[in-house]
Amino acid sequence: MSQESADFSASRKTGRSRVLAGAARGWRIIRSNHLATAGFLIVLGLVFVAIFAPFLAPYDPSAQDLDSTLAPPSADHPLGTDNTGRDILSRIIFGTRYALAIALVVVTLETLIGVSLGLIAGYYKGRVDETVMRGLDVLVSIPPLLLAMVIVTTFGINIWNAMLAIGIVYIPMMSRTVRSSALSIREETYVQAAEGLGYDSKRVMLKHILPNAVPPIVVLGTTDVAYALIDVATLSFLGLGIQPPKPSWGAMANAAQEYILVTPWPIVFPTIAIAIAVLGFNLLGMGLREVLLYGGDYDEVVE
Amino acid sequence: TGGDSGGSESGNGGSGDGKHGGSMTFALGGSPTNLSYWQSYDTVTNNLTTQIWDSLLEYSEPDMELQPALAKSWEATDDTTYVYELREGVTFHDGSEMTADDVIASAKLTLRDEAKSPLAWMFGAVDNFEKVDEYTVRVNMAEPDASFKYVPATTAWSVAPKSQIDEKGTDLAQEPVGAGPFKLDQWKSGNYVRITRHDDYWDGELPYLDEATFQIVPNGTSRITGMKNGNYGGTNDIPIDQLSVLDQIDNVELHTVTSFQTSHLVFNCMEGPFSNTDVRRAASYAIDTKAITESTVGKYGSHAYSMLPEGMMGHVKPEDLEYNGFPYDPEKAKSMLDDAGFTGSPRFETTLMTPKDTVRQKPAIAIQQYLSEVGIKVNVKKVSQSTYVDTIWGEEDFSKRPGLQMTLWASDFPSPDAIIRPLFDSEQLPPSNNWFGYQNEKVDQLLQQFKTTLDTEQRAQYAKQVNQIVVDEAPGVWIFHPDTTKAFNTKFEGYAGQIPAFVTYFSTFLRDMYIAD
Amino acid sequence: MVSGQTVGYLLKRLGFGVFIVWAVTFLVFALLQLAPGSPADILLSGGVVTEEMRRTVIEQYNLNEPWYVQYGLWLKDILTGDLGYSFAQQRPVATLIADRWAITAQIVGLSMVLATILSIPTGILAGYKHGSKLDLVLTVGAIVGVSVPVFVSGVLAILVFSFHLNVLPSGGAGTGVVGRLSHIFVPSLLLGAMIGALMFRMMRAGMRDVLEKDYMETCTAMGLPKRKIVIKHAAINALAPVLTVSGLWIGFLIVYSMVVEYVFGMGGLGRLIIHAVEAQDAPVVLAGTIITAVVFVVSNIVVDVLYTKIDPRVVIGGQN
Amino acid sequence: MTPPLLEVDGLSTHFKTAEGAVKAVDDNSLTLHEGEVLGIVGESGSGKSTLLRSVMGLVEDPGEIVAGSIEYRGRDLTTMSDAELRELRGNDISFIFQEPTAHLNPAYTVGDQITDVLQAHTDLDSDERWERVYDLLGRLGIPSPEERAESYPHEFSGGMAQRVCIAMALACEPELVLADEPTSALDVTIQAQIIDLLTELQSDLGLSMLWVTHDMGVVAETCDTMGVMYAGNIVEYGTVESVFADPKHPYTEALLRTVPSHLDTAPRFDTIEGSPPDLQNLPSGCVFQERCPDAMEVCRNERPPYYEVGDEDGWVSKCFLHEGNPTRSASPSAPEPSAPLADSQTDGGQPTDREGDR
Amino acid sequence: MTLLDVDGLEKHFTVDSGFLSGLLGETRKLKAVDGIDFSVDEGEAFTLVGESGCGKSTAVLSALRHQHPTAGKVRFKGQEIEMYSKRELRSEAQLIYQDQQDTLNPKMSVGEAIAEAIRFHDIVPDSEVDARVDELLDRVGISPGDKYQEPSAFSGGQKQRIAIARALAVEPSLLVADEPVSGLDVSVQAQILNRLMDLQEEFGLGLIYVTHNLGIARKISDTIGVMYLGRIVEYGDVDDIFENPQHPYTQALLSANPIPDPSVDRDRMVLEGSMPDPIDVDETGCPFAPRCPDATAECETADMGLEPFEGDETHLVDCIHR
Ligand SMILES: Nc1ncnc2c1ncn2[C@@H]1O[C@H](COP(=O)(O)OP(=O)(O)OP(=O)(O)O)[C@@H](O)[C@H]1O
Ligand SMILES: Nc1ncnc2c1ncn2[C@@H]1O[C@H](COP(=O)(O)OP(=O)(O)OP(=O)(O)O)[C@@H](O)[C@H]1O
Ligand SMILES: [Mg+2]
Ligand SMILES: [Mg+2]
Repeated sequence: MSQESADFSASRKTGRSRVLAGAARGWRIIRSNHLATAGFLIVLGLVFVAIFAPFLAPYDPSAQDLDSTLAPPSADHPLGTDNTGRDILSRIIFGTRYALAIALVVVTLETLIGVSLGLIAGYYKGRVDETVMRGLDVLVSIPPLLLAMVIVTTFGINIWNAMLAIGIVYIPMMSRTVRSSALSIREETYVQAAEGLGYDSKRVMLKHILPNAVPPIVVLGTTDVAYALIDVATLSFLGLGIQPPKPSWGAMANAAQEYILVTPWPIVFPTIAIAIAVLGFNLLGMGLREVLLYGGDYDEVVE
Repeated sequence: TGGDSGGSESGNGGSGDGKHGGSMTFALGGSPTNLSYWQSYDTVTNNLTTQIWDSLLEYSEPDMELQPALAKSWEATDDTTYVYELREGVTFHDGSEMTADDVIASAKLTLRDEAKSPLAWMFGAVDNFEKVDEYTVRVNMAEPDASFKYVPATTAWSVAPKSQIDEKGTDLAQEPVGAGPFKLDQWKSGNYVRITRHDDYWDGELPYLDEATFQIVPNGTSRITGMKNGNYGGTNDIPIDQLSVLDQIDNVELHTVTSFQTSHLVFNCMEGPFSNTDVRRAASYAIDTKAITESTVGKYGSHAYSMLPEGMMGHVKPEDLEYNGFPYDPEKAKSMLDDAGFTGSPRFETTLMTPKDTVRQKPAIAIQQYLSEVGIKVNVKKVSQSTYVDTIWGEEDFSKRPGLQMTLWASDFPSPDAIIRPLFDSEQLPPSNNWFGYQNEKVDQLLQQFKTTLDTEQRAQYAKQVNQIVVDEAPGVWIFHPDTTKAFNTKFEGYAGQIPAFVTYFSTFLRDMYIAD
Repeated sequence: MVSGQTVGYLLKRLGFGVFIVWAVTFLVFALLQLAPGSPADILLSGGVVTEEMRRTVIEQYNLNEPWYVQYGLWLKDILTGDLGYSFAQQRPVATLIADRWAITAQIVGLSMVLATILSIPTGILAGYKHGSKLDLVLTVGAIVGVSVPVFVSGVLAILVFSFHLNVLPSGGAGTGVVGRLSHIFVPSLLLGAMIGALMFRMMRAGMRDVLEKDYMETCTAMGLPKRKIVIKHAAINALAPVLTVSGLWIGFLIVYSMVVEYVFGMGGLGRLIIHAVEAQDAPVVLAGTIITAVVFVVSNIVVDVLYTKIDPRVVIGGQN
Repeated sequence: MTPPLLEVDGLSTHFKTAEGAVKAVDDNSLTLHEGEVLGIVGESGSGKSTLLRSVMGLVEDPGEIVAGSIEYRGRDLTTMSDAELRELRGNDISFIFQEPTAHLNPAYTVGDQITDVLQAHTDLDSDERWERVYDLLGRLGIPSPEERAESYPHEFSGGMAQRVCIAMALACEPELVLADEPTSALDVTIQAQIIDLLTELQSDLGLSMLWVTHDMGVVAETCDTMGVMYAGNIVEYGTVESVFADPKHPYTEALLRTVPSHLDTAPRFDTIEGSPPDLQNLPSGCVFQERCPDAMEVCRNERPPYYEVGDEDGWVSKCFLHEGNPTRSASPSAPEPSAPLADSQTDGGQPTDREGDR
Repeated sequence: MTLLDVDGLEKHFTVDSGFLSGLLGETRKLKAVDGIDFSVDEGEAFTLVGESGCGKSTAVLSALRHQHPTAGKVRFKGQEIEMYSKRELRSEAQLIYQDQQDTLNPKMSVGEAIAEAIRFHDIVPDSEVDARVDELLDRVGISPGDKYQEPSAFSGGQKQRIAIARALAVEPSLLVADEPVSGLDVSVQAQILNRLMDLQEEFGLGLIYVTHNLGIARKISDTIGVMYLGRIVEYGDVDDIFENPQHPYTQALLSANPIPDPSVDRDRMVLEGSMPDPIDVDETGCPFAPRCPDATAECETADMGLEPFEGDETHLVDCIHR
């Protein structure tokens, strides 16, 4: 018993130090590329804003002031107000939360489902691979946004369905990437060696293939978040995504196009926010691609 | 065509009075689904269909009097009989001449099942149509219906040649053949509909324009931009927030007029907290409808005290009412809610369903805010038009309906018939239009009298009484009557101004328009 | 090269393409069946509905059958060339599509052309000179390019170029060659820039990979002129990965052209599909997805065939 | 004696990395006469390819020639412009690479690729170019050259692809051929074919060759002179016969011992203990000192110069064991810049200050 | 005692040859291994030599059930190999691969890699694993202190030694080394091969060594099989075969091998062409006949098979002219 618990704490400690080492390594990777650093700082900024939104926002994002609607930027409302007099800055600040929620959902779905499917297909090859890939081919043959639109209308237009739909449509790309990595990694000698040691397939997949397929996953995951942000915004813009009065950027832009000729600010600022967030993830993804896929020890190239 | 400006003077004018000739590009806010008269029931389609189809009667502008069109005279011989004398020598687009058979066949087409006409109900009280002679049609009613007199002026009873009806049936919706001032030339669905002058129009001089193109431009900003740049000769359905922009453009004249539409909040009067009249009244006090009106429609609409706008019989003012039309008073609202036993925090939670357009959505969001200030938590549920339609008409179980819904109701006639009768009669619960679930025997009784009485003075009395009772019992919160708007390039003249609009009737505005020198 | 093997391969691809298209329709059909609201009510929306009317409609559209029977019937119609009848628009789907496909095809085509013109030369340049200032400028430009959603750039373009400057048509698709071009040029440019940014990134990455290849060294060692090395030997090989995904982009372009059509108010397929999705107008949505799937499948086959021209190692039907 | 065709003097090529410079080639000199085959042997990573690439100007970022000169017929290649180099490459000097298939562009037929070279360097018109291609391929033993010229690289086996590469290299009748392990990727039976082919062509055309390999057997069978490379340094240089018969550098000696031969019946493998030094942190003295059985104190501190060894002209060894023998001409960047060139040549001894060390 | 006995092993790959021919049922067979026999005794070293693509790797991989053979019997320690579970078999017979660069998972420290193998096969109690890892590393000449490093920190030779340590960690009775040193420098090769020979002797392992390097084959093996196109064409005692090769292919192979001695002047026997693709091989006759300098008309139709050379049961040749 004591032996066990000692082991446990030891492994926990190494676990933590490994996390720290991993973080340090991650930071080193990011630091080594300007694009990645810029992107990472933007993303970090978004996280900060999202967490501290209530403290940063000068107003309640849904508080309306029907006396000062469509106000231009001023000292009171640094980014102006919308057509019900809500403070645009505050709404943009709270909108960060939606952007990050989208990022989270997409990443979660991609990794949980996309990576597993890709890993299984790439590992087992043959018929399993065929089946999984043909299934994904079907999904891929419907353009992502269209599929998302159908899913959303089917299950109801709301924020969760919009995010889930976008998450789902990004799964095939991730699976394909992971699969092609897995296919090549499984032919690597070290995987052959692991098989040669008699290891079971779960161990081989999780301990020997997956860790080596991480770089393309990270890169693709990051850039996919960027595209997902655009897609959700577009969906919202078409009125099929996140719905007003939720302060999501796309929904704000959607609402604002109705009075863009009166004042352009309510559409300009949220879209700048979208562009910055997308830019952040894109830069991070591109930077990581440079380091993880071209630089250092990695010479695999995935697009 | 289209080209740089919304119109061009092509000069092959008819009678040399300088008014004839030229064309107009009209920017339409949405795609017409079809060009039938029997299904024309929306603000997009009717703009177009009224150019192609003519009805027996029409309204004079702007005083809303019924006046002859395809019928040269009409008469209510008794409570249940209407006789229409048809104009002779009216030529359809296919060259045939109009007779009583055509007129009867046209009404019957609206009544066919496969026509799926949303207007069929207008003939609800009709027993039969009778051909008296080639140019006389008699309508025999099963029961008196005071509002029937308006029906021949609506698109429910536009006239098509019987031969076409027999041959094509509802396919006429795709290839309309009417007696209107313009006939269909080309229809590129989703893009444009082009109509050309009907040379044998019954009113010899008219129409002036040779051709008009209805360009489908769903984006309001683009429509305004096109107006500014002179790409379009006219447009409608301007987003409320941007009306002021259009108003300020030099070469554009904006026509606005109070409409017979009412934006209102519907309480679920049968289930949940709002089945309590006091809670409804409290909520009515909690909402500053004047502020919402101001911020939503501004000067392009008017504040509503009831479903009936000023100028319509039965209209009420605060001073006519027990509760003075619920002026904004959140404190009073709170104490009333306390009294009703809703004291928690939040006091209760409910759902507000709304479609997506600004006119309904913006008030919905404001209402959410106002109600939260008195402790009622409102979840705004924005739904697609189809879900909306599904719920408001389809859901008959009130316990499954949302507590609140935003609705914009428009009258089909310049009388309260198409408002108070369908909305507040306890017989009219969903799938009909009483989505309030409002039931009041006194009201039912008054409505019956209102329907069957033909005397206008009397009817006005009944209408006002109903309205007073209803408003005080607050089955809904009445917010505003939005104006309807049309804008034209200043070089087009002859637009007679608009009468307060209701859905089934838009004048064939193009008929009288011409290009100024 | 056009051997029995090639024909066989094409048959196989086509067979698989048919399967894909079928599966797509099945999936979409199933999804639409799951959607709330019965098609009958959607059909009848907007007025007072009698039970009798409801029944008529239900019978007319076989709505009382179980969904798989409906699907079967629908499939049968499709196979006989009947795309069905639009619930919401009350017109045959085929007519709707016939009226609109050209605009979408033109936007997609023009944006593909513009994207290619914008991205391939710059991608070659940036990849060849990677790490240089020029590369950085182009790369950052491309990232910014993909970071601005096309609906935003569209709306802003209308605001600035149409409303304030009056140099652009404000909406509609225009008629005649010149009119059409003047209407679709800017929308296609925006769309093309977005796709072009993606293509640029791939082209650049492709160039970088190719430049690392051993045969590039052969070119230098044999003293070939620089232009020949870059264009003949490097760019062609770098184009291969771009080409493989260009099939994907066609689908991407079709949907994003929806957004563009929506913003610029053009009545193409895209807007038709968006409205149909909103209205749950199943026949139109299905037809729309079939079209995109068919275009997708066909363009991917074309891409595969083209690919063998670039990379002769890939023999059609061969084991590689 | 004819003036040398290629004269490399004090060549150093380093790769700049974050952790410091990788001294892949460090102060090497060699001379190649017309019609001669010079073999460079050495283990993996010893800098053979880098040396060869430096001659051709193919060293790429982060690599850089940091010192020395490479004279081809008296013209210094290191200072030539790109355009001038392009004239020479493929025309006067050609290259044959180790992996033939990877060095052919998969997108074009081999004929196309060979005509590209001809187009770049000759005035032949298209027909003449193709004639020449058929002729070349035929001479290199490729059956039905007209057909094979239309084939793509992947349709060739390794041996055949290498013939194509050789054809490309010889297309413009170069004087000097640089061959970087042209047979190492091939099977023994194929390797034998290619070796025979190259040897034959070399003597037929009077080619001069710089032949890099790690296979002592190949050197023994093909080359006239040889250089033995270790950790960026050519540690011994001389005629093949002499070096094999009596290696003068401990590394050469050890290397010859360790090469397993199928004729060798000893039960165990001979080894050199230890491993080659890290090119980023070369020891201060002799690069082989850590593994050298004869290492002396001086080896730890000083980089040895080339000592002339044996009776033969030009046989040199970078080893202090031959201290006292005359040193060979040092290059401008030789380890002892202070030592005057004339000095070391005339008095033949090691520089004086080293003596003081002892 | 015989450790591994391979009898009539065949491994054919089916090559996809396009859709139409697939429809017509025309699948093409690639005979990577076409009926070979060999056996390895405890403590014996057996080498397979031959050119690239002749089927060496496939032969050992399918013998040990890393791939499924098409036909043939394999007995391990006297028992049908099918009787062993995957785990049992893998702990009895271990493979060392050619590519030292990639033989270890780059994301796992080398100590962990070895420990994983020990734990998975339950070689020692968990508490002794660490000590065992250290011991093994020490045996192959790697400092146990380096066990926390990831593989990238080691040179090729070191990685190959670590791979050997890991293979030995499961205490196998048979070691299969598939060109384990071909990418390494000669001096490093020699170090590893010496160590391998020592360990083999010490543990009394059976060793199957796969190489195309005749020099290594000569030293490391007791018996040797020369493969050509999926068949063993000559089989026997290593010295016997090297000094007295009988099959023309063996002779050519030995002759093609360059001799690091410029003073040896010899007439090389250079074969024409290259080994054909195993897909295109004729069903009958001697597969080497098209390249064979001694080929006669008979060779194209003869029944082939390993026969004792001049009655010597330890030297088998597959050539009708011997
Ligand atoms: N781009 C580079 N960056 C850093 N170091 C390099 C680079 N290219 C080569 N090197 C280093 O230079 C040294 C010499 O490499 P080179 O390829 O010349 O060796 P070689 O003798 O040809 O070896 P091999 O027999 O393996 O071909 C090696 O240690 C190598 O790691
Ligand atoms: N999985 C496979 N599918 C199809 N063919 C295969 C497969 N594995 C091997 N082959 C073919 O079988 C033949 C023998 O291959 P094998 O790898 O056994 O040769 P080898 O003698 O080990 O060669 P090398 O020395 O290059 O390792 C080759 O022609 C190869 O192409
Ligand atoms: Mg090399
Ligand atoms: Mg092998």
